[in-house]
Amino acid sequence: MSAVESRGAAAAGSDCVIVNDIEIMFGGQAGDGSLTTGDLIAGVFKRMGLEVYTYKDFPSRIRGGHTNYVIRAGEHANYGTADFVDGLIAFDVEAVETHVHELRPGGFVVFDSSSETLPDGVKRDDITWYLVPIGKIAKEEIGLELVRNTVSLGVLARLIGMDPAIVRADVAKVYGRKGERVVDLNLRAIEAGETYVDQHFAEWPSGYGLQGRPDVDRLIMMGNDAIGYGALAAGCRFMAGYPITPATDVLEFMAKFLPRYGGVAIQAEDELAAINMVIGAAFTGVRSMTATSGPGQALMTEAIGLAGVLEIPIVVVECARTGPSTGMPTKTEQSNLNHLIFGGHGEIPKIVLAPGTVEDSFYLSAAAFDLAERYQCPVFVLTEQALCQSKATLPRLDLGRVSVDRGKLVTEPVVFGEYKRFAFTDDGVSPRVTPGLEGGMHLAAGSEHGEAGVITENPKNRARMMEKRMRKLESALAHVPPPLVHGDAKADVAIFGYGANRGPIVEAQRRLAAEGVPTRFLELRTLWPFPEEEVRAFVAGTRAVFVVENNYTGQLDRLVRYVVGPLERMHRVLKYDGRPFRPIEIVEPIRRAAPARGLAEV
Amino acid sequence: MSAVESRGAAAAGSDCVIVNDIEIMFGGQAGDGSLTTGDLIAGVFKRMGLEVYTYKDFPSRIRGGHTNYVIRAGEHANYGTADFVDGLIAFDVEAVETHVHELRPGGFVVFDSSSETLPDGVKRDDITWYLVPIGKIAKEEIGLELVRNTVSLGVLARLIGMDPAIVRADVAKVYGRKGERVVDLNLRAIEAGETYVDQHFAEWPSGYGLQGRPDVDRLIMMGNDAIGYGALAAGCRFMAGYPITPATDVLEFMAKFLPRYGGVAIQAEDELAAINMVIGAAFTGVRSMTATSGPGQALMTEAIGLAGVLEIPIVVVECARTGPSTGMPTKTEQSNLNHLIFGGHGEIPKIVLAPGTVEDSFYLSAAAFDLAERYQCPVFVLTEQALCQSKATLPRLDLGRVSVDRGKLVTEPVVFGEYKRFAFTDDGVSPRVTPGLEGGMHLAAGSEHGEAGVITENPKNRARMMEKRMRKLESALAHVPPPLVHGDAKADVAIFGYGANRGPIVEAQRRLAAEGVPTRFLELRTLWPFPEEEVRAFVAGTRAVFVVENNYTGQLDRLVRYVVGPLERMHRVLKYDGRPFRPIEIVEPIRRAAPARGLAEV
Amino acid sequence: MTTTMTPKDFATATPSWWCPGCGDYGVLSALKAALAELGKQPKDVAFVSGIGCSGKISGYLHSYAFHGVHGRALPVATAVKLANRDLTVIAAGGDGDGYAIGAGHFLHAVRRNPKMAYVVMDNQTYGLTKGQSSPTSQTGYITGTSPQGNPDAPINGLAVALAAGGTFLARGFSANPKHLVGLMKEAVEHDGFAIVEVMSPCVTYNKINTYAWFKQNVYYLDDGYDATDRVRAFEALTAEGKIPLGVIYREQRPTLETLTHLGATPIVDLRLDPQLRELVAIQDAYA
Amino acid sequence: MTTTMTPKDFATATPSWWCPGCGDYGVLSALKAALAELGKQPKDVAFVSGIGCSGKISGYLHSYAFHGVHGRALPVATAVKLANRDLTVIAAGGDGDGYAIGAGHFLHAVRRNPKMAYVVMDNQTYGLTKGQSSPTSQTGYITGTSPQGNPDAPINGLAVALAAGGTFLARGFSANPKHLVGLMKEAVEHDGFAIVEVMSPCVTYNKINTYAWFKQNVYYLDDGYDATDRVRAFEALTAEGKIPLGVIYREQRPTLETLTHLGATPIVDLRLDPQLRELVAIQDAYA
Ligand SMILES: Cc1ncc(C[n+]2csc(CCOP(=O)(O)OP(=O)(O)O)c2C)c(N)n1
Ligand SMILES: Cc1ncc(C[n+]2csc(CCOP(=O)(O)OP(=O)(O)O)c2C)c(N)n1
Ligand code: SF4
Ligand code: SF4
Ligand SMILES: [Mg+2]
Ligand SMILES: [Mg+2]
Repeated sequence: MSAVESRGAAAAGSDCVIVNDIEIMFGGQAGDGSLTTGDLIAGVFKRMGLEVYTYKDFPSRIRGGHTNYVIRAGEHANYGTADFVDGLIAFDVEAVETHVHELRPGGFVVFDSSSETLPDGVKRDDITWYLVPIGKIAKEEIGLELVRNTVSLGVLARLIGMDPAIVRADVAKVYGRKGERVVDLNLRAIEAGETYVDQHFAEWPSGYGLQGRPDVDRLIMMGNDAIGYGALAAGCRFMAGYPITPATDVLEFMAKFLPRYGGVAIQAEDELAAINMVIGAAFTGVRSMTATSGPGQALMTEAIGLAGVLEIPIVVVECARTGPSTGMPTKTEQSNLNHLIFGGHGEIPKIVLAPGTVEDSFYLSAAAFDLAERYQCPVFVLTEQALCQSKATLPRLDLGRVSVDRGKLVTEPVVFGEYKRFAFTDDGVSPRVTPGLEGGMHLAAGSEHGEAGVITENPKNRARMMEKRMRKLESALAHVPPPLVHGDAKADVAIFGYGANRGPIVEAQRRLAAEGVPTRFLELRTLWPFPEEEVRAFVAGTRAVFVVENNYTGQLDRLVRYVVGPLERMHRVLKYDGRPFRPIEIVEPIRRAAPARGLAEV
Repeated sequence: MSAVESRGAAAAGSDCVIVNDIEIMFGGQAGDGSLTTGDLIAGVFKRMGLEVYTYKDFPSRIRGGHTNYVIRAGEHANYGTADFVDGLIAFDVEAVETHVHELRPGGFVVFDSSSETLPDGVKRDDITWYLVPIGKIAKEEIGLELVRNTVSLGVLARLIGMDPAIVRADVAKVYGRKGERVVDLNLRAIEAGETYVDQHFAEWPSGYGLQGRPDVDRLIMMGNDAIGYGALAAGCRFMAGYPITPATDVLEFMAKFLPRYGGVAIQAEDELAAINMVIGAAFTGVRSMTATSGPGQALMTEAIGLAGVLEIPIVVVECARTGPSTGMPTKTEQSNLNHLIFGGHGEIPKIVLAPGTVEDSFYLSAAAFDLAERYQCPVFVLTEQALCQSKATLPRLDLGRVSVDRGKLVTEPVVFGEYKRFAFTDDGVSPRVTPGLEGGMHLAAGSEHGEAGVITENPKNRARMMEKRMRKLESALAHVPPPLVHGDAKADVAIFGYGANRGPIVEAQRRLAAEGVPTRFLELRTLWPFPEEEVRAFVAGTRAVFVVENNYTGQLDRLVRYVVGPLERMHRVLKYDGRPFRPIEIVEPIRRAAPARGLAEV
Repeated sequence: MTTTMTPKDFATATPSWWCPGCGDYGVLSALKAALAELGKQPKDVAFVSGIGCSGKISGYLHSYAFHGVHGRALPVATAVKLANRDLTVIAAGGDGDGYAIGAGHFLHAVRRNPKMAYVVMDNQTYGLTKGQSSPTSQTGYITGTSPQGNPDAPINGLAVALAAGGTFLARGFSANPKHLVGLMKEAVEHDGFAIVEVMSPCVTYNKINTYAWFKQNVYYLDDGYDATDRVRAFEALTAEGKIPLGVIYREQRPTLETLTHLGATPIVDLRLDPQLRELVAIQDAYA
Repeated sequence: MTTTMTPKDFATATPSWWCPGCGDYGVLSALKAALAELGKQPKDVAFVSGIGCSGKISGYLHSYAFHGVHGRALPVATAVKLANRDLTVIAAGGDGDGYAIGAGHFLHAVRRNPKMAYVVMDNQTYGLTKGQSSPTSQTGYITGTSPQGNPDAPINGLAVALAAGGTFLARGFSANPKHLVGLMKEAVEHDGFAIVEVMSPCVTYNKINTYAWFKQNVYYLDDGYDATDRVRAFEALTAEGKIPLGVIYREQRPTLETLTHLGATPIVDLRLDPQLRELVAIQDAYA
């Protein structure tokens, strides 16, 4: 069997050199170190001055099971995967079989031919097939099969023209912790990969070429780390959580950093304990948070209501995954929005924020704490697996933009008997004391209570107390993070979306604009209180409206439609297979329902 | 101080004899036996051939604390309290102070003057005040203060003309279990009360007179008992629950009756256990249920999602109380509808039924089991404290109308390997086996799975499985209990409501019709899947639409508005002080926003 | 400022919602007396209760009182302690709150060993929901939800806590306030998680485990009893026959505050400044 | 129909998602062997598991298998047993599933004593979520969520169960399948709630409690050990030093099925007829 079995017809026919926009997929079995190599590739792209986004598609198991790690790099910040994969590094036949249809015509596959043979059926002839005995090289030339990932990195680097110096520097840095010997082995593995390409495919260019750009001072960070960092910056000093994919990273981030700032992170016995701990710490005056995902969020429902009625500021991060029930724990979805807004018995004011980028994850996470304390209510930070476990490049984060406004927190002694913890106020927010303060003793009860906290079932008090609490939502409305408009603000095609879908929607917009369909996209960053005015205005004067979201029932669509009514020109663009949108999946329905206008119509 | 301090001016002035429509309020301290006496009064009214409704307004404590028990009787079945109380039996000043403003001009108060003196401020002069040393009579004449409630019953009976023979028969029956001596004491207490009236107020008629009607064979039953009875009739043979007001009665009913039919009721350690037990028993093939209220419902959220994805038929009764959090545990509210429909991470098919009468509580509870098994999904029976803990008269329940249709339950052996528990089908429902059946072995997993139950994260399977499950909602739509139209089907004023509000709305309709405002009222008995067609049609051709519900945010209104859009002629009629509507609270907003049309307009 | 405190200093103006004769009155008095004798200030006491008749106690103890949801007093109290280690933290609740819905948190509070006292007001029934059986009800106890008799064996909370690593286990009787005050004081002072289970009769619903029943069925551990012997304590707790009262087990091991490396400054008093140099520098690792 | 069953009859075609070398393989094999040796039929086995690496076991045991939500295997299994007492009911799950989120249910299953076996697959870590500390992890165990070391004391599940009234407590080691099969068989046959805690190493995340570590730190109870002495069992379970393997405690008391007065006909087999005379007659009490 020759090393290269077929040369993609399309690739052969054209001389397509796609510069600086590439998506690499690293596919193999879970737990085989592909994570480290994927991160390495991402790091090299970044240092080459490109914008990077990564997406993990891992099974809910520890080792084995098909895994893929997608690294996208380009000159645009693209928060999402492309329509097609450009290059697939496949360590087994399963990886090829699963993903070969996702490759762009003209793309390429690097297949580890050491142990398995590619069955004939899978081979598309419009892509280039590089058959490299990667495992064998690792074993025989380096003497360690474990470095096969690094060998493949060498192959890839040469095929697409990654900067060899940067590759070497990054490999040295990443493996540095493990000692010189390991660094050395891996450097040799790179070399071996490169050499193999030079010897076998020198005349078979991949069709892809990357051109370095100046690497300005930027970060590459995962959404969950940005959330943790935002919390830390905003003065969060207590976290309690219970491990759950894809939220565990936040607990791990906080467990690492909190102690350095005098705080503490607790792994609770379950989510019921975690949320009640957060409430306890917040009651005591510490900025506190938890992070969880669907099943844990469901368990926290009762206590969230308690925080609402006790008017205790807490921040709850929801890293959404595919439901219902255990669902697909490592896959993405946007099916918990309804629960955050409408879940829970009885009615409380709550605020739901949803960042659309890693950068915004940081700023919204930080903002959540101010909002929680200003309005003394639970604030949710809603994100999804496709964003929170993805890494992306971003500018340095500006801690000067983070404020610590503790709202109506009372720090000077008050007069017992005069002070009323739940005083009726115009904005619904009452001055808040915390244990230890002279004169502020009171009962904080989840039962309905009067201004001073005493439990009462008086109907008049009840109605007023309900109004007081709910009024906070109106007070907050003008101060929550506003939506962002992307695209052509005057376009007559409108799109609604939020969170991880920001990336694919913006990319779809660029493409639609190029096709003569300018669009405007309202990225909602606060989902509750719902920005009714903005939404109503945004729909006005449109010829078509699209609501893009990852769920079956159209949860965001319901919110929009409640405001603007059922309109014939409104369309749902839904996806619920656990995978994030590729831009084409947004482009197509829009193109279909709102085709470019002929000149006559303009 | 004379026995009667003032004679209501209005009462004195008019000769108003209100026949067969009266509302009596029995007010005192919790735990003093007023419950028994209230029940007795209700029973006597029933045996006099009247329609009865009772409403308990008890504090969340065991003894002491102001309590009132309202008994309404009339020729109409009025599922709710009237605008005004006609007669108040008050055992302390607090009862008078709390309720005196609720009395109808011309009404009366019977006040126990044994230990407390009425302060001057409270005495309205448009009602009649009967000051009776009730406690003293009990103590001195009967020798047992405990019977003061019965003495007051004697007083009341004479004042309003309750049938003395029935009163005596019922007292004998109710106290019969406690032995002859107790019966005797209570009969003497009745006598003493009557005599006091004869001696002191013979010339001071209350203005109320009741006329007996033939007592057809009817029942008087509490909503919660009807729910339990419906479940039992429908073949429910397993219940697990955790005590919580106002749902505990259902568990107690089932604990009493289930063992007689070979079933079992378990008091679990918490609601998490209860709902998982119900799922376990249902998985095994037994019709199973739980009953809870808001806080417990919140805790069940995660497992409800499990039942959804495992396609296990369960029935969950929600006896709603005032939230959020502990709220007011013994008070009514309709603020959990959102949670039932939209709570939970991920999306599953569910069915939400809401009875509007005790009778319908029985039939819908029974129907829930067939629906659960036909569509293999969770079915909620949603009721509220104002209905589920209220007693009312109703016709005998027809068990011939209860069916046991077990849907696609397979009872003959299947072929292992061919049989697929989650087979894709047109209606979304797959044949179901239960443990013990030859050949049906499979994995029931809360993780996403293929047709045979094997866990998979394949995107295509995921999308199809999601569609299959959700399709069941569409299949169910034509088979769920339909809404009822009350009032004038052609009226141009429409009202939406459900549950306990049926009573006050229907009564408001009668009054509005009399004022020249005919209305039509769509009583929703299935709230999910939402009857979009019926709702859309019902709004068509109206000049004003009212959505009546007991909550702050207008949860039902959101559902309606989602279908029909934001309309200027739509109005919310909300109440959220923990108390049910009195008809006037519905009449007034409708009268205001949709006044009777002048002839010109017709 | 040291003032002499009296139990009255810990009283609220709120009228009690308990039935006359309820055992919970004795628990409340003992708590007030213990806090006064220890010279605590209401402002420094965080008092967290569960839901139940027992849980209403937080409305009657003048302090920073927290009346949360059913069964979750311990997670709340644990976090209060971590957030401000200078506070005197006490949790209280019923047998249902602590051993049924809260059983998991109970076990985990025991093994975490935060410095706080936990008072279990055990009336062997669910008082507030009108007399159903509780985890400590005797097998066969007849109630509305168990008309054929409670099928479950009663749980021995202290024995379970002992097995889970409890460091202070005591039992008192609400009708012996003097003894109870002593236990409460020891519990509040104990450097770890201190449990005081109080036999607190429900006069309205529990017609079996009455004051009279308890008087006949308890005994006081005497001086000869060695409360540091774990196996001996297990024996005392699980032996058939009378119920032991007193401090049943006592041990010293590091508290949660120690093992989470809390600094001397309570977390709540930390300065929060987003511009702290090291805070900004965290980014360098991502550059 | 009596056929001779083999472990293979209890195998599914589903490929395992466990890492090579995981202790859970041993647990699965022992279960299959025990069921085969007891002559059970797959159709009569209801197998309920929790969530975790351990919880995936329900996918590999041919039976009516139920893979529910995290921590709730025991309530599900208890109800399965009540619903159809003819089934052989087995629950299984991890140390996190059973002793953290499921701790409350564990205690209550113990005191209810339904006839079923419960297998706790103890790897002293959270495998599936990538190696955080679990309730049985040693104090000081360093993980992503406890970089300064786990602050909590490990919980002794069997000791807790003993204190809560457990009637069958055994411990095995997944690397000694023969011994384990014996324990499993006894557990399945025990007339009550039978716990088998299995030391089941996580080769990927737990680098402390490895096969080698266990081999050095366990001992087998010998014939001289009296498994009916509760205090002795407590001593064996809580003594410092090596970990005892074998049947640690055994007792007979009425099961939940008995105390809930279940009839001989499984509930699932009852005829359901709305028109039953007495059913209709219930209304008379309300007339
Ligand atoms: C989640 C939830 N479930 C149920 C209830 C209802 N409930 C209130 S108190 C209580 C039990 C009370 O028993 P216990 O803790 O022993 O307290 P006691 O009243 O006996 O003092 C229950 C079940 C509730 N408030 N919340
Ligand atoms: C409600 C909920 N919280 C958290 C999780 C995430 N989760 C899955 S398995 C697991 C713990 C696993 O530990 P263990 O029970 O010891 O099983 P192991 O994987 O070690 O076998 C957790 C926390 C979940 N699935 N559901
Ligand atoms: S019901 Fe029992 S526990 Fe509750 S207050 Fe009354 S006596 Fe006390
Ligand atoms: S991670 Fe550990 S427990 Fe999970 S399968 Fe791998 S070895 Fe087993
Ligand atoms: Mg109790
Ligand atoms: Mg584990």
